[in-house]
Amino acid sequence: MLNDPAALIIRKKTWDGYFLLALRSPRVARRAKPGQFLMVRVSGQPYPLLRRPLSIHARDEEGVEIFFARSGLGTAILADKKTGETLDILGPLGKGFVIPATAKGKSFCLIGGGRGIAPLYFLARELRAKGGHPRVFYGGKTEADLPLIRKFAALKTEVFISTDDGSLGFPGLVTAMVEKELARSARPARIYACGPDPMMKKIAGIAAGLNIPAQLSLESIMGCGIGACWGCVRKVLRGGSAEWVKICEEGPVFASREIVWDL
Amino acid sequence: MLNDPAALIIRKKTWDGYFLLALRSPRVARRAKPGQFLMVRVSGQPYPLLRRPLSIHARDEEGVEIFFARSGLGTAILADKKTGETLDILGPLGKGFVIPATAKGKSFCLIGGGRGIAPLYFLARELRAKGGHPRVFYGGKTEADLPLIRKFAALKTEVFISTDDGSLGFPGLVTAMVEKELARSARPARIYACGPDPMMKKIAGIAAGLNIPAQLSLESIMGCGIGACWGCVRKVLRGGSAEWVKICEEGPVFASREIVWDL
Amino acid sequence: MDLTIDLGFLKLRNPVLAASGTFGYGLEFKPFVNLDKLGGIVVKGLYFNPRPGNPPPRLAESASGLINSIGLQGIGVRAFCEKILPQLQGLRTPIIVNVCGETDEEYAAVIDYLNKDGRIAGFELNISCPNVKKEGRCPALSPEHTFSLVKLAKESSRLPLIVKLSPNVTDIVSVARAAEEAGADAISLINTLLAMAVDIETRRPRLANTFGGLSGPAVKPIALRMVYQVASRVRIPVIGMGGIMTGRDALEFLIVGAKAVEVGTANFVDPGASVRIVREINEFCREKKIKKIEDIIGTLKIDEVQASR
Amino acid sequence: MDLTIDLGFLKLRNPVLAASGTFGYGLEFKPFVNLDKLGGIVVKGLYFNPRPGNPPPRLAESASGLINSIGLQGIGVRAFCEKILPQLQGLRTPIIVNVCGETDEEYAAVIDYLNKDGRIAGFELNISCPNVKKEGRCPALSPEHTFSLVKLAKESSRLPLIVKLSPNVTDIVSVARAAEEAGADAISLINTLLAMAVDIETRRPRLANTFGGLSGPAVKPIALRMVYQVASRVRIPVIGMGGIMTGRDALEFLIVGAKAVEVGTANFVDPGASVRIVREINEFCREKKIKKIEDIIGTLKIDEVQASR
Ligand SMILES: Cc1cc2nc3c(=O)[nH]c(=O)nc-3n(C[C@H](O)[C@H](O)[C@H](O)COP(=O)(O)OP(=O)(O)OC[C@H]3O[C@@H](n4cnc5c(N)ncnc54)[C@H](O)[C@@H]3O)c2cc1C
Ligand SMILES: Cc1cc2nc3c(=O)[nH]c(=O)nc-3n(C[C@H](O)[C@H](O)[C@H](O)COP(=O)(O)OP(=O)(O)OC[C@H]3O[C@@H](n4cnc5c(N)ncnc54)[C@H](O)[C@@H]3O)c2cc1C
Ligand SMILES: Cc1cc2nc3c(=O)[nH]c(=O)nc-3n(C[C@H](O)[C@H](O)[C@H](O)COP(=O)(O)O)c2cc1C
Ligand SMILES: Cc1cc2nc3c(=O)[nH]c(=O)nc-3n(C[C@H](O)[C@H](O)[C@H](O)COP(=O)(O)O)c2cc1C
Ligand code: FES
Ligand code: FES
Repeated sequence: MLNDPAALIIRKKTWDGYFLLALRSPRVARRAKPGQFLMVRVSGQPYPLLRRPLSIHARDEEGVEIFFARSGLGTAILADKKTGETLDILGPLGKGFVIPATAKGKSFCLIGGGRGIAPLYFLARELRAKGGHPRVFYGGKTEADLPLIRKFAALKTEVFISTDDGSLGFPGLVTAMVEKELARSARPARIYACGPDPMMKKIAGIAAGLNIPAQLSLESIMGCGIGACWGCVRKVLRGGSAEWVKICEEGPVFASREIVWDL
Repeated sequence: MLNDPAALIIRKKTWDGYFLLALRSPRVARRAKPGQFLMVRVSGQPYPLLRRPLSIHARDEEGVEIFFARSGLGTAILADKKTGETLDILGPLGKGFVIPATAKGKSFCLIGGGRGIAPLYFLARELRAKGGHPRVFYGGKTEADLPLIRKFAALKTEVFISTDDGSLGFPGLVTAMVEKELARSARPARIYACGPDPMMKKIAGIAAGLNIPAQLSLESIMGCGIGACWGCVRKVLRGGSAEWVKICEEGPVFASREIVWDL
Repeated sequence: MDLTIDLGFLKLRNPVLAASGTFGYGLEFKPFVNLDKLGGIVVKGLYFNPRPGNPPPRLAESASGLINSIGLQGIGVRAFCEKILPQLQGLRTPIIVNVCGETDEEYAAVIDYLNKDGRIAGFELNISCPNVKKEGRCPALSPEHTFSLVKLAKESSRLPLIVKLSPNVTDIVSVARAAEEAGADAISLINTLLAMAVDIETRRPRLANTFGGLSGPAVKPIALRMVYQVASRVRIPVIGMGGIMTGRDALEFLIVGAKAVEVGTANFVDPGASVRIVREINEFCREKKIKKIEDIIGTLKIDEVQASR
Repeated sequence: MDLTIDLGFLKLRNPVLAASGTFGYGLEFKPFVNLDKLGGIVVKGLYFNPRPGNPPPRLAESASGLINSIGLQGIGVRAFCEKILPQLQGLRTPIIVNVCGETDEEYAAVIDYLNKDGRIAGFELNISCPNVKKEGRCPALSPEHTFSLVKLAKESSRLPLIVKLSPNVTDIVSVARAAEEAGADAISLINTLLAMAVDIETRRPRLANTFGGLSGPAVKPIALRMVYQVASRVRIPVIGMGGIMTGRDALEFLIVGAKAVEVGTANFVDPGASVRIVREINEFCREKKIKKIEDIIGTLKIDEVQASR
């Protein structure tokens, strides 16, 4: 993990409420693994004060990409950045997704809700590179929440689409679609998911019911992203007992069975 | 005075550390008089919090110009604004310079130090339009502080230049140049000046010594610009006794003899 | 949407008042807002006699905040009644006078003088200005002084009495209770936080008065906490303020129990802020299908795990 | 440029320390700063036993500020000595332990346990955390409790004792004096201001703990005021903090009388902040041809007109 105060924005893509920035930062890129994240400074001023946690959406030798939804002031400021400007980033942070050494030939179920899709693209590529078969379940409230369908399709993975309002694909929650699909297809080697808490909790239940190991990426408001503030904790089993564990350091990805849900 | 939340930046000029923005705002322009100012909102966020007071540098039917030095965060943000963006302005504020009804044929001495030159361009044009003869004394620390020489020259007024470091024109303080010039030329009908306090105080002394009426534009940190906060007061004679007077409302221009100097 | 608020002693068109010292005598804002759209106007602090105020510089900006040391410069009660009140006539919006005093007797004198004036809807007793005595001293720093002064004021007053508290205390609830016991009709808080800034070039305080009072968005989390603490411990209505810039900010104060809010520093940044905030509250309620603003007040939900602490 | 500071009981390479709770156990920052360039490191608050801390959410952002309710989650003294201290060995920078206690006895127990450890340069007695007892209660709210606790701690301690004060009080000077009289070697301030934030969508507090402590640039003007008040009234050294983001901020604290500063929230925003601030102080002094940083401390100039108030 390191601080690149001047990661150059070399490409920008915009959809309705969603944004992608490609950043030149070879040193961060070199270390990046799927499921890890960056802490991005959105302003050089004391307002907004904190950095924003954003997943690493993709990487190559030269740099990394972030993909995010405009959801508040910080992401709105980021959304206004232009190619040629620089960003101050910390990363790569956290532990990321565990990919089995024996991924080859196996099938994986990747589930992303809305902006939660962000880390799954990097993961899907990595699984592909290791000879695995990622199947992507991509859900949103409505059609506009699914800007990355083609990008995933270009990986030659199966992409299952759902929208809460039925405007595209399976009508209903992405978890309902996953349940239906898992019921009728072969059991995947592992589930990977990222999205809001209620969705993660639901997936934890599905995975437990079918006895599929699952890796869930959790969210929490973060003060530092580097384990220094104890602000980002979630309840996780450690040595049999529930503890407040820093997700920036030991997560944001956890094995589903470790996570204690008391929502 | 009114609030134009969307004055359009239609032209921008940049020098080394100095900036000019032309704003489309017909309603503000219609009311503007030389020596009046705007309160400009530099950020839609709570930081930096307060509006910045900036003189009206020029006006036409369509809008007004501001000319400013980058001196802190607020003016730095303003300096980054681009043509096509909008500004939230309040104005015109304050009372401005008093121009004698009988300006025609008379000579006036206009003295500006650094960014203090800003309101004097508008004034010089107005005096010209009334048939007066403004003579402009324009001083700065160094040559780079004098970006408006040609602009004043284009008004066909006499322009006297000074720099503290002697890099251009009279070497020394603008007040020294004024003193020298006043000693050898005809007495002007009035002195108008704008600049930092020590300069204003010196000019007050010169004007008193030569018994020339002087109008000085004062600076103060301002909370509101509209007389509501009592933050901008300066010591001014009112009915024979010194009072804290709001310069946003009763100034920023005062008759030199009204101002009490206890610096 | 019903935005009306009943304070018991006063009915307000809506819960948004302009805060004292930040709205002049109201007149200054006529070019920018329709004053009749406000819940109320608390005019600038008034002593019995005119006051010169503190020497400048009187303002310093801080991160998301403003430090002021105006020191209650003002025209005194007589000029207020003769010159200002006539210009405010015809307004439907209640005018509340922020009452100041160098001594307890002066507070009573201001109230006495204005009592007779039918054009005033009530008093806000300013016992909390940090800019007039040394290092911010003021009656609201002590429950005892608060009690005795409020009692005196209440005895003098024929009009409703709101008591404005200082945040510069260890235990805001005990001061609020002292005011309540002494007969206050309502409590308003917070006044500014005692603060300071230094110019490192000159090594001088940025304010000629050395100290000043901090206001604006920077203080909102502190203000909200105090308003919540007080609103849940006294029976009289609480008027909340401190850093309110938007309708959403105002709603936070209402949810923790304030019956109304005052908008201060925001008026400087956006002279239309007070009326904009009324509109934003209205829009929020419409969106959430809330029919009466009173249905929002004091509805903060605390979870079990939270309450247990 | 001589940046060294002599606190009497401890010599510092420079006046910039990392503030407790914002710098982890120091180790977290090794990738970003050369820890040897710091004046000192105050590690996260330690109870005798491991502490679970408060339930999340524990953080909420405010305008130029951060509200936290961590509640001193930590590993306890034993794990600290066994797992952390060995990793900090070899550092030239003094390590100061921020001492916590549920009871007065626990404070003493922490000190007792660590006294023997030669790897620690001193204690910072944290009597001011607003996140562990109900509504921010803590010993530093009362001069009496401060006095008795500091006395007890001082009797237990073989190492220098810095006492960390709370800003949530009416009279910071009386608390500081109580600490001084009880034998404190130095005073540090401010801890966070008791604060709150509400989510108007859910009508719940943003922090599970309801209350939290406000830090960051928003609080700087309040912190600076208190540091000035205390530094000019006690004889022991004062370590100032609250909202320091830059060398210029730090210099304000030194000018009003702090002998050193701690950098807190800034470490989150910029993990290199602490060492950057050392550099910025250095640059400022060089530019102004100041030879020794000690020549800046307490050099605030107050004009006549100011002093007269
Ligand atoms: C490990 C991790 C990875 C993430 N990756 C992505 C991603 O790739 N793409 C994406 O769109 N979003 C991602 N998020 C969520 C993203 O951090 C928030 O949407 C963002 O911080 C909101 O900031 P804001 O200023 O726009 O919103 P505001 O609501 O104004 O933010 C206020 C504060 O709350 C915090 N906050 C608000 N919402 C969240 C949230 N859901 N999670 C964490 N902190 C929050 C902000 O960081 C800030 O401190 C991720 C979150 C985490 C924890
Ligand atoms: C009536 C009036 C007219 C002015 N006209 C012009 C102009 O036409 N061109 C120009 O370049 N400057 C002008 N100034 C000065 C200008 O307002 C300041 O340079 C500007 O506010 C600095 O803001 P900042 O954020 O860049 O600096 P910062 O130092 O970061 O500002 C911090 C705070 O101090 C205030 N402040 C700082 N310096 C001054 C100052 N000298 N006067 C008043 N407030 C100050 C700011 O408004 C702000 O609130 C004028 C000032 C006044 C009072
Ligand atoms: C410039 C200024 C002047 C003030 N004058 C007064 C006053 O005369 N009487 C008073 O009770 N409060 C006064 N206050 C305090 C405000 O009414 C309000 O309590 C405080 O500013 C917090 O609210 P805000 O953050 O919305 O400004 C003043 C505040 C400011 C900024
Ligand atoms: C997340 C967080 C955790 C903190 N933990 C502690 C602590 O363990 N012990 C302590 O004395 N102060 C603690 N503090 C207070 C800081 O040390 C400091 O006093 C305060 O934040 C003000 O400084 P700042 O504005 O520079 O952050 C904590 C502050 C924050 C923001
Ligand atoms: S975000 Fe600070 S410890 Fe995790
Ligand atoms: S700036 Fe507010 S009264 Fe003049």
